[in-house]
Amino acid sequence: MTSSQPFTKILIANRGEIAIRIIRACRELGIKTVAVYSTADKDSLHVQLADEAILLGDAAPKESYLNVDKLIAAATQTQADAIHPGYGFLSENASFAAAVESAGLTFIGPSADSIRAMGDKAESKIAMKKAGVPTVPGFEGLETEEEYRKAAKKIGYPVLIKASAGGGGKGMRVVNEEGELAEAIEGARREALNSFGDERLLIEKYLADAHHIEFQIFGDKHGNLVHLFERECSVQRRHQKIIEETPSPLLTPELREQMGQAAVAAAKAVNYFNAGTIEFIFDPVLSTFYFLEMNTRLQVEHPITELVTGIDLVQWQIRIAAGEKFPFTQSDFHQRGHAIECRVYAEDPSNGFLPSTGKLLQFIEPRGPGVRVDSGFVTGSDVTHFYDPLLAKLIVHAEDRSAAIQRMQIALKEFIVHGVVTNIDFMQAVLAHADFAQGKVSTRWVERSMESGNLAPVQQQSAELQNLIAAALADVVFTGSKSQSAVSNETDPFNPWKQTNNYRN
Amino acid sequence: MTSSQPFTKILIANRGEIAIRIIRACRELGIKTVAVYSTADKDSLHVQLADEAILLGDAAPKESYLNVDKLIAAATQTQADAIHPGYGFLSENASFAAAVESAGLTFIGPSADSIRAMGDKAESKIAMKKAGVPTVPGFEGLETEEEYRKAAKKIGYPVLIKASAGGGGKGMRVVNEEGELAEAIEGARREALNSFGDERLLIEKYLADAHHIEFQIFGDKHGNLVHLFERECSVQRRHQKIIEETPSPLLTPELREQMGQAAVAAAKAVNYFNAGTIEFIFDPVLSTFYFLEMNTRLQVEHPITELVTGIDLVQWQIRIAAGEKFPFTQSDFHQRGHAIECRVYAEDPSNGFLPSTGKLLQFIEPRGPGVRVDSGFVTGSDVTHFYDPLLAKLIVHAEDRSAAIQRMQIALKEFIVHGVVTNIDFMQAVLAHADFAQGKVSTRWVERSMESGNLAPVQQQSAELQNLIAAALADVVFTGSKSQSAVSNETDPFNPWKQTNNYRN
Amino acid sequence: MKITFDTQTLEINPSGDNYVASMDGQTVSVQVLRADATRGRMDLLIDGKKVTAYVSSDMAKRWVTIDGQTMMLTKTSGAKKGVRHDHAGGLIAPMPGQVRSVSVSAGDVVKKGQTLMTMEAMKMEIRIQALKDGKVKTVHAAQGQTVEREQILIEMEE
Amino acid sequence: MKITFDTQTLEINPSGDNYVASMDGQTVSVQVLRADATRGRMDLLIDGKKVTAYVSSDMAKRWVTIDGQTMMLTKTSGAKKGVRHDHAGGLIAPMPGQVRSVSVSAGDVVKKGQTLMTMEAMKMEIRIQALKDGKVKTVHAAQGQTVEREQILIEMEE
Repeated sequence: MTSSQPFTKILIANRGEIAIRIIRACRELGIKTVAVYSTADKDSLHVQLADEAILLGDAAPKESYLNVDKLIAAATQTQADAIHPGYGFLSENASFAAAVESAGLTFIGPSADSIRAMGDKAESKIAMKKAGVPTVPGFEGLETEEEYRKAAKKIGYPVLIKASAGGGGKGMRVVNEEGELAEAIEGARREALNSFGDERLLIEKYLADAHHIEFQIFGDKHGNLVHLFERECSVQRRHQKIIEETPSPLLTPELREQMGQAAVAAAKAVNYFNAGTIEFIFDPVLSTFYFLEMNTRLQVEHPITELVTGIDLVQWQIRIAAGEKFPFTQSDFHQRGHAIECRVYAEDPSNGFLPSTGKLLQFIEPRGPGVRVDSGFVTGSDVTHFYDPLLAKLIVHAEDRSAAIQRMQIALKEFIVHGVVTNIDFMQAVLAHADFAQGKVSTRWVERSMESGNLAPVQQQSAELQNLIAAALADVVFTGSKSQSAVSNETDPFNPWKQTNNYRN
Repeated sequence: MTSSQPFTKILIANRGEIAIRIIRACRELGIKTVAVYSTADKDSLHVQLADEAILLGDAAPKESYLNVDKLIAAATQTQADAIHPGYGFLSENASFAAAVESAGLTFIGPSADSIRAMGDKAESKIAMKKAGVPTVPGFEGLETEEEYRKAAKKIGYPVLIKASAGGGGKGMRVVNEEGELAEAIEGARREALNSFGDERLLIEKYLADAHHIEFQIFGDKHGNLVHLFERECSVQRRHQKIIEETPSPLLTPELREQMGQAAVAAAKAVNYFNAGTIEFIFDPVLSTFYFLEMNTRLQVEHPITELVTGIDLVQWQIRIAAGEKFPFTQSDFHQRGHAIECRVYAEDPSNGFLPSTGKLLQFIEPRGPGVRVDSGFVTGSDVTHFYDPLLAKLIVHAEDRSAAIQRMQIALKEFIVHGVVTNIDFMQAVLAHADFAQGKVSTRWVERSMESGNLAPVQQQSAELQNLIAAALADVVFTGSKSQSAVSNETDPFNPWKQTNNYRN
Repeated sequence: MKITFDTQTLEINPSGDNYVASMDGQTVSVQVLRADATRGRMDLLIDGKKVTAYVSSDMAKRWVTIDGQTMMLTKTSGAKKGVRHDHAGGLIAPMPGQVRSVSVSAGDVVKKGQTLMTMEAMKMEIRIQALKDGKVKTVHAAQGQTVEREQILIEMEE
Repeated sequence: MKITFDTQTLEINPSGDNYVASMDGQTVSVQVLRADATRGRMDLLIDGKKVTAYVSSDMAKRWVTIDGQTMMLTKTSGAKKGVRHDHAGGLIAPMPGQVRSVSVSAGDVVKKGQTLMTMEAMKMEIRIQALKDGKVKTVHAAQGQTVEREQILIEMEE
């Protein structure tokens, strides 16, 4: 590693754990950091850890983290020479990338052109077909209902109608038979127009029991581009990932090689540089895979790739953005061991995974060999409703898959979060499930398991009495202590209590 | 990895960070743990984390952690089926290993015979010569002064006289010329007799500017034995390691191969199984290496080997002890990246590295990708004078040596220890030194650098005023808060203060 | 001391240095091995078995974690009077968040399934829909307002 | 307020919401950005530059860490009167620990370099040796006794 300093100062246009992750990378590279924040985040951890911090505005994202003008003004004012967008917010916004470069700053990510090329589902699919990357059988650019009807027949039901400009499940309809087609097209068009101002749709084969397998790719500005293997991201709820792992238990070395080559071809087709991810739909029955979309940014789940490949993706993002050459070739990379990430969300599995907010009364992160926690919170932090519910990413690395699962189960047990409801118990249930052990979890598994009651709680019979004893004794034992001071203000601390429904119960 | 459970319950005959490290390994293997403790340790972390805890006796080690009978009684009483000795205490005591096995329990370590064979410096050296392992030129079993004189001449001055039964620098003398020889033999004999009840000595070439490079070896009870590469442990004070790293910046692939083979031969010569370490003296000028001794136990610095090889040594120790076959061969292992360990000691570099004790007012461990902390303390813990001064092992893993050094420097900055004086500042000075960057640190480097004033403090000019402002404002800002409550009891909090000498100043 | 818990009652009494706890005729001995208020952590010996509990509390809730399982106890007497935790008379917020839009006013006649209000929290949008045909009695939350979980948003006429 | 520090004096005065600090004619503005008492952590803006400080204290000492550098301030008025922090009149403990053996009694005549006492701490043994020829006046520590750093162990006659 050269010790020359790629930049003097970087502004981080993000918040929470990813802002902190980037600050750490900068610090190790000897680069100063500028945090930005909204009024809701004025004492949050990323503000504390950065060398400087600039208030952008009100809590609403469009007043702060989504405000291009304010971000660029903050960078100019602090004399930053580059902006790292993190993930989410403006990270996949081609206009932002262009505006950053126009302001004479470096955007730490791909070119605006690459972002744009991959931003449209229909156009990127056409580009991928041209590059020889397998795509889900289907058609783009259709207009009349008759055209759709013919296309669907050719593809075979069920089919999926989705918005060309779409994302996040909006403007998407599954059609099981011809009778549903007309209404689905109508509904998807309306939603697409409302959400994206663009009513174009595409139609493709619907794969019900598919897995989500993505490939990390990484390239420099000199034409070097490699893949860094796969991540299996099939444990999802509401199209949001919960648990990711690598290697995927489904891939053979041959498939991995094929998919890796397809990922590299996909990225090269749009002249990609910096970190990116090619998402594939994988059909475990036929062992076929199709390009789904490309995320033109760092991914939430990048740490599992870092652990099995041994490279620091965020540091390399920064160095590549500064024009450095990526010194590795494909054959330098090997997967070692097995890594899993669990996303600890402030959400209530027993309440439809809806958000939970509040002050963190306790936030004790697990530790130990092979355990990494990327988080943006400490005891006393407020979890507000303004931003996403991710409290922490709990990541483990171990010799093999079963050792990694065991390590994760212990680490989840040691993760203490009081003050908001989390999905920790829920993830324990997933990890303990036979389907997970066998690598059989497809993207709709959580939904179906919740419906069928197939997800058994991981609970001890004696837990209830023990919990009550502990709650009661805490009042006695901790009385007068600071962290429990609220208790002593109560005239009637013991009577009566009700166990609030939780996932377990 | 098989998921069969090697043991049901393990007693850990140790304390501090290593007891906790072993508890974590057991937990992941589904094994219950029994902690043992002395009265001084009744609320320490290893007692809190184990499933059961047995009080052994008073703080003095011979009443507690060194008491074989009490340990075996505790194991029997709790129905443990194995004992892990950790390092230090009874870990290299052949009689203890034998007593454990006699009690029908499994000793998690090598056989008593292997421990015994490697316990005597003269005898093990003879065994090594026989096995074709290079040893420092010298002689064993001499008696008369005349014999020593002839031997010294043959070897060439300076020579080293050391106790055959020795360890820890006791009964050891460097002899620079023939005139000093007689007195050195006399003194070494007396010290050896006093310390070990055994006056036998050996004489060998003294290597002044040598490096300490050791090889991790690991074997099962079925004759499989591999090495897991080297650790460079030359940063020492008073023959105690401070900073270790792997790979060694000095070794070429050829030398690594030769030394690894010698390490395997050395271990095989005593029918070794479980984890062990072959220590070599390495002469960087001639690129020659000599067997120094074998540590027949887990080493303090084992984590750096875990990080570069990707295997969990403690879990394998347990599985091997239960009779499992080690499934890997030499060609399965590769070094990936670079790992460094810094030992955070409660000792004062400005006071001759003498111990410092007290209550930990703050103990904030650093975090982040690639940072691992193995520690046995939390804020509020007492650091007593009874046991060794190791507070924590700070371990980093990064892509290459310079990235690892940078990561360690940042992590040391983030390690906050208040209440006892530590060597953190001192280690910063070592890491920042050009000699360390160039891999030129030999075992006598610290001593010589301290004498010559060559170790420059890593300090900012403005630090003094900033420190004073912070100290003063803390009294105002934190007044009335729990953690600073002592302050408010003082009638005269500000006047006058004296900066206590520290390493920096 | 006694704790009423849903329909059960837990009784804990000192016994020497230790405690005796009983519920549903089951009696166990409890010893506090150590307690660390800063971390809200207690090591207990319950019926001879070591149990580590983390306990936190604010005014109305206790959070207890034992062996990785977290239980939340809500103080029923601490809840506001008159706020019913069901959908009987009106529509409540299913999550904490912010009211994004309000489509109805008092007196409006609405149809089952009609969207009356939208809420947003943590990048998620939720529609508050009429449970049955009826007439809006009162709208309790305005656009931009922050609401708590289970807060009443809209009351319907009976 | 004023803090006397060795020979220098630091003066800190409120100035609006902020503070002004001066020492040796150097004056800087200080703003407290945030303070977390639990972690003993403060973010300060000193002369426009952000400085993070960790501060802890017991009765007699302040520990301050800024940018990885830890400084310990000892309250001189808090130190016991009569305990001189040097070797002038006697022999002091170079480290905290336990007295392992005592080889002399009051009145014994000793030679320079003679071992008078051995101490042990953290597996380390230290010999307390006579600094010059002389006569033992008082022995202040007995075998097995725990001593603090800089505690007087043996006084010699002048």
